[in-house]
Amino acid sequence: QDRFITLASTTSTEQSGLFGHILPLFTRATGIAVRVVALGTGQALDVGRRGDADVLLVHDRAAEDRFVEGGFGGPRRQVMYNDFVLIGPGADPAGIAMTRDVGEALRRIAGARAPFVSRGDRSGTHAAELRLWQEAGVDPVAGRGQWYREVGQGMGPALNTAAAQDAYLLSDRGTWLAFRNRQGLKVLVEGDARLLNQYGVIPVSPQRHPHVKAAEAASFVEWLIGPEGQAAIAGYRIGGEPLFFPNATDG
Amino acid sequence: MLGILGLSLRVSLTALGIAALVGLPLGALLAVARFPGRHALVIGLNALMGLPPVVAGLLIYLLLSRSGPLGRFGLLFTPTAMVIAQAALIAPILAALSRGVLEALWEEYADQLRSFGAGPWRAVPTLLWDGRFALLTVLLAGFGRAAAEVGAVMVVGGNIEGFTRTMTTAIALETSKGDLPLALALGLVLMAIVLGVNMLAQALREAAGRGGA
Amino acid sequence: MLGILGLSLRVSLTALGIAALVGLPLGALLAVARFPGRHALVIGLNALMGLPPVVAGLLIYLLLSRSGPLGRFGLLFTPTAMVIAQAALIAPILAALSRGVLEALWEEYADQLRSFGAGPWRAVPTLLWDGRFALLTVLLAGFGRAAAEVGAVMVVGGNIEGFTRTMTTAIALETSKGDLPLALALGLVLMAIVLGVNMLAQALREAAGRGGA
Amino acid sequence: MLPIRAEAVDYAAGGVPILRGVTLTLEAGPPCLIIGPNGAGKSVLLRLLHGLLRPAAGRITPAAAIRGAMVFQRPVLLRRSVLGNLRYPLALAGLGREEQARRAAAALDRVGLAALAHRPARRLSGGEQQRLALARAAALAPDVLFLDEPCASLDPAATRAVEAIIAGIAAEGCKIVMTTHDLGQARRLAGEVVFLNRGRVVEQSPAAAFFAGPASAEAAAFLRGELLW
Amino acid sequence: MLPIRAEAVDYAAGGVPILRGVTLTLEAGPPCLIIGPNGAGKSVLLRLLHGLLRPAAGRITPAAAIRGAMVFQRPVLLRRSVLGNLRYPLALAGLGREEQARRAAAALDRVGLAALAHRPARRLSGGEQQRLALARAAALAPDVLFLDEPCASLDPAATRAVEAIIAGIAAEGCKIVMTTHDLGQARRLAGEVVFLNRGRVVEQSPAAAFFAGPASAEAAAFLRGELLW
Ligand SMILES: Nc1ncnc2c1ncn2[C@@H]1O[C@H](COP(=O)(O)OP(=O)(O)OP(=O)(O)O)[C@@H](O)[C@H]1O
Ligand SMILES: Nc1ncnc2c1ncn2[C@@H]1O[C@H](COP(=O)(O)OP(=O)(O)OP(=O)(O)O)[C@@H](O)[C@H]1O
Ligand SMILES: [Mg+2]
Ligand SMILES: [Mg+2]
Repeated sequence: QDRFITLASTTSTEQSGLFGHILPLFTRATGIAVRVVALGTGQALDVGRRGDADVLLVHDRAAEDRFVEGGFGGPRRQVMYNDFVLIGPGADPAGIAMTRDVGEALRRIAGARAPFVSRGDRSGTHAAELRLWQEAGVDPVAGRGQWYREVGQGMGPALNTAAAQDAYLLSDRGTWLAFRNRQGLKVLVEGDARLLNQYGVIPVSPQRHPHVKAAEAASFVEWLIGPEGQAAIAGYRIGGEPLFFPNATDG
Repeated sequence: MLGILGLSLRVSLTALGIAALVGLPLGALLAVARFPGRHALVIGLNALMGLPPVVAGLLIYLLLSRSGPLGRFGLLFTPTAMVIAQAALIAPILAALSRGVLEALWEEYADQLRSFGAGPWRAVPTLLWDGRFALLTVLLAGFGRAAAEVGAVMVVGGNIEGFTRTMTTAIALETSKGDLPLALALGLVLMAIVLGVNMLAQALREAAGRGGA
Repeated sequence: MLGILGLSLRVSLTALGIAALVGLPLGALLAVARFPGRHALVIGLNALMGLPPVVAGLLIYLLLSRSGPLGRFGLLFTPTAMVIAQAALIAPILAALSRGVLEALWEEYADQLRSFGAGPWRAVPTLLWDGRFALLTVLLAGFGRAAAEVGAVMVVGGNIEGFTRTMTTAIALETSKGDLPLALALGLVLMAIVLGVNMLAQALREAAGRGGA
Repeated sequence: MLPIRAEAVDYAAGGVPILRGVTLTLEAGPPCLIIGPNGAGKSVLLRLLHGLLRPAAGRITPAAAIRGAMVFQRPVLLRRSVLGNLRYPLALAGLGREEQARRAAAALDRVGLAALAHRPARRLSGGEQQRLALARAAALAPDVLFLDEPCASLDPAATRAVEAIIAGIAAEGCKIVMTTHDLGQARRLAGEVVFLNRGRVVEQSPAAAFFAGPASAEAAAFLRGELLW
Repeated sequence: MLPIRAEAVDYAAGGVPILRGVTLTLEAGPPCLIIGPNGAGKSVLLRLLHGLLRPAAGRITPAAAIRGAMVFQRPVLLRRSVLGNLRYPLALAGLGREEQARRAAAALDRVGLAALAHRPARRLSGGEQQRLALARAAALAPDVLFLDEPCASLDPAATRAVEAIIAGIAAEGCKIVMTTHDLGQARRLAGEVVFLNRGRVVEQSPAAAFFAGPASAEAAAFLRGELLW
C-alpha cells in the first residue's frame, strides 16, 4: 500500500487489541493504511515532537496539552474513554473488595502493607495512579522497596508481575480484559468516577514537520471522531464486554 | 506469521551480511596489523560487544528520526532501519571475535606471509579464507545475536503490525499481553528457524570441508 | 544510580562466572571428545546463541513462578532470578564460542595429549589453560552480552525500583518515558563501566602474558 | 606390553591408501629401526603401533589404547615453560611433586637444556625443541619408546649424544622403535631393521644382515641412495 | 639486492641476548653455508638477513623490508592443496594465471610431488612438506634464497636430489644462504662457510679452507663432533 500514515500510540491501546478491530475498517473506508507504533505515552509524544509519526492517540491530558501548546500538533480531539480498575489477588488480604471507594481501597492496601505493583514509568496510567494516591492522602513512596513495587514497565508486564506476586495494581480495563496470564488476579474495585481514563487524538503539525501526511492524518482524525469510527470503537468487545466508550461528541 | 518469520530472517541475515562485510575484515586487520591506536581499538571493540541494544537503537533512532541528520530519507520505522541498527550492533561483535580467532592463525602464518611479501592488506583475505571454518562459529554467534535481538529493532522499527513486526517483537508483545503460551510458541518457532539456519551452515561447512582443508 | 550500577555489575559478573563454570568446560569437552550426539549438541549450542532473551526469561519465569516447579523458593523478581536467567542465556554462547576456539588448539595438541594418555577429562583443563588468552575474548563477549541484556532480566527481575532495576532496564524505562537524553546518558555510563572491565581484563592478560606463553 | 604384533594392517586417510598388509612383530631386544623413503608410511606406522590410529583392516595387539611413549616428527610443545612441558606428562602419570621435579631435572640435564628450564618452550630453536620432546618422552620411563626422526634437527655433537642416550635407554630394557633418514645412525643403533616402501613392509631383518646385503632390490637401491620419489 | 651486509648486529628476544656483534657480507657467488650447534642463532640470523626481524643494534643493508625468499626450518603450509600452496606466492608476486600454473607444475615436478598436487598440503609427510616448502620458495625465482635446514627430514635419495636442485639454482645466479647440520652436505654445497657459536660469528671462510682446517678451536671441535651443548 502506498498510502499510509504512522500512528504513535500507547502500549495499553495496542495490547487491548482495539487497533486490530478498528483500523481495518478505517483502511477499507479510506484506502489509507495505518502503521501503529505502540510506545510509552512519553515516548509516543516524543516521537510526535520529532515528526516521526503523523498522528498520536494517547491518554495523558496534561502532557497532551503541553504538546499542543508547544505547537507540535493539534488540535487535540477527545475520542473515547475507558476506565481504570483496581485489581488484586482473589484472596484480597487487604479486604478492599467491599468498598467502591478507590481512595478507601488504597488506604487499606497501604495499611495492610499488601504488595502493590506500580507501573512506575510515568505513563498515563502511572500518572492516574499517583493522582489517586494523592487524593487518598497516602504517600506510597514510603513503602518503596517493601510493599510498593515500581516495575518501570508497560501495563502487560506490570500485570505479569502482579500475577506472580499476588499484588494489587491499577490497570486500564482494556488491557486487563485482553490479558491472559491472570493467575489469581481479579477486579476488586471498579466504577468509581475518579477511575475515568480519557483518550485524545492529535495530528502532528505540518507547519513544524512539512513531510507529515497532514491530509491523511486529518481524514483519520475525522473518521475516528465521526460516526463510523465511534461505532467501531463501541463495537469492540471481549466476552461481550465493551473495552472503550466513544465520547468524541461530548467534547 | 509467515510474513513475520520472513521479515525476521530477512532482517537478521541482511544485518549479518553487512556486519560481516565490515566486521570480519576489520577483525582480520586488527589481528594482522600493528599501528598506533590498535590496542585501544581492540579494547574498544571488545567493550562494544556490551553495547546495550536499546542504546544502539536510540542512537540509530536519533540519526534516522525526521529531526535527525538522516531524517529526510524517512527510514525510521522501516525494515531498513532495523537492518542498520542490527548491523551496527553485531559488527563490533564479529570484529572482536574474529580478531581473537584469527590472531591464533596469524601467529602461525605471520612469518611465512611476510616472507612472501604480503602486507597486512593482502594477509587479510588469506586469513579470512584459511580461517573460514573457525569464523563460521563467529558468524553463527553474530546471527544468533541478530535473530534474538529485540531492543534495537523495537526502538527503530516500532513493531508495526504487518510491516516491522519481527518474531522477537511479536514475542515481546504477546508476553506483555500475558499470553505466555503464545509467546513461548513463537519462541519455539523462532528457535526452530535459527536451528535450521545453523544446520544449513553446518552442512555447507561439511560439504566444503570434504573438498580438502 | 550507584546502587543500580552495582546491581548491574554484580548480576552480569555473577552470571558470567556461573556460565563460564559450565560453558567453558562444556565447550572444551566438545572440542575434545567424540561421542554419539556430539554433532547434534554442537549445532544445538550454536543455535542456542540465538535464544531470544525474552524467551529465556519466560522459561525461567515459568520455572520460578509460584505455580512453577521451583516456586517455593520465591526467587522470582529477585536478583538471583536475574543471575539465573542471564547465566542460562550466556552459557551456550560461551560453550559454542570456546568450542570453536579450542578446536583449533586441540587439532595441534590432540595426538600429543592422547600420547600422554590424557583422556578427554584430563585434556579439558589443559586446553582451557593453554587457550586462556584466546578464551579471554570469548569471556568478554559473554560479559558484553550479559551487561547489555535487558529482555531476560526485565521478565524475571521485573525492573523493580531499588531492588531489581539494572542499568539496562533503567535505560529501557527512560526510553519509554521519552526521556531520551537521560536514557543515552545512562547508556554512556554503562558503556564506560563495560569499557573499564574490558581494560582491566586486558591489563590482567598482559601481566600474565609477560610471565611467559 | 611386548611383543607388539601388527597383523595384515591396512590404513587409509583422505581416500588414499597409506599402509597395506603390514605384518610385523616387535619383541623385546635392541632398537628396531624403521627406514624407507619420504612418504613410505613410517610416521603413520609409528602412530598405529603407538595406538593413536586404528587400523582400517587387520589388528594390532595388545589392544591397549596407547602403548608406550612417542616423540613426534614435528614436536608438539605445550604453551608452557620448558620445565612445565617436562612435568606435564609426569603429573598425568600420577607421580608425586618431588618425583616430578627430580625426573624433570634429570631429563633436562641429560639433553643439555638445564639452562633453559624456564624459557617458554615454543620459543626454543628447532634442535632444542627436539631434544626437549625426547627428554619429555624418556622421562616417563616407558617400556616402548617410539621415536620419529628424533635427530633430524640436531647438530653433529648433539646427534651423537642423543644416540648415546637412546642406546642407554635401550640397554635399560626399553624397546626403541625409531625412524631415521640418517643411514649411519641406523647402522649405529639398529638391532633390526624394518624397510618400508610405498606403504608395504618390504623386509624385516636383523640389522647386520640388512646392511650387509638387503634381501630386496628396493632396499638395496634405497641404501645406495637411488630410490628416488 | 646483493651484497647483503650485516654490521655489528645484535639481537635479543624475551630478555635473552641471541646474537651479538654479527658482521658479515653475502656477495654474489656460490652458496654460503651457516653452520653451528643447536641454539647458536642460525635461524634467527637467517630471519634477520631475510628481513623478517629487525636488529636491536647494528644494521643490515640494503634496508628492503624483505630480501629474497626463505624456507623455514619448520615449514608453514597454508590450509590449501599442495598446488594452492605453490600458487599463492606466485599470485602474490603478480604473475598471470598461466605463468602461475606453468611454474607451479614445473616446481612440483622438480621435487617429485606432481602426483600429490591436489592433496591437502598439511596432510603431507614430513619430508613431503619440506620439499613442498622448498619448491614454493624456489618457484619465486628469487635472487637470494634462504634455506633453514632444507633436507632435515629428507630420505637419502631425496637429499641428494635436493642438493642437486640447490646447486642448480645457485648455478643460475641465485645466492643460496643455507644452514645444515649435515657436514657432508655442507662440504658438497658450500662455497663459503659462516661458523656461528653462541650468537657470535666465529669465522667466515672459504669452504675449502674451513673444512681443511678451521681457524678457530671451536670450529675444529664442532667439526670433530665434540662441541657439545
Ligand atoms: N591424514 C592424511 N591424509 C591424507 N594423506 C595422508 C595423511 N597422513 C599421511 N598421508 C600420506 O601418507 C603417506 C605416508 O605418510 P607418512 O607421514 O607416514 O610418511 P613417512 O614415511 O613418515 O614420510 P617422511 O619420511 O617424509 O616423514 C604420505 O604420502 C602422506 O602424504
Ligand atoms: N623469540 C624468542 N624468544 C626467546 N628465545 C628465543 C627466541 N627465538 C630464539 N630464541 C633462542 O635463541 C637461541 C637461538 O635460536 P635459533 O633458532 O636461531 O637457533 P639455531 O641456531 O637455529 O638452532 P637449531 O640448530 O636448533 O635450529 C636459542 O637458544 C633459542 O632458544
Ligand atoms: Mg614421517
Ligand atoms: Mg634453527
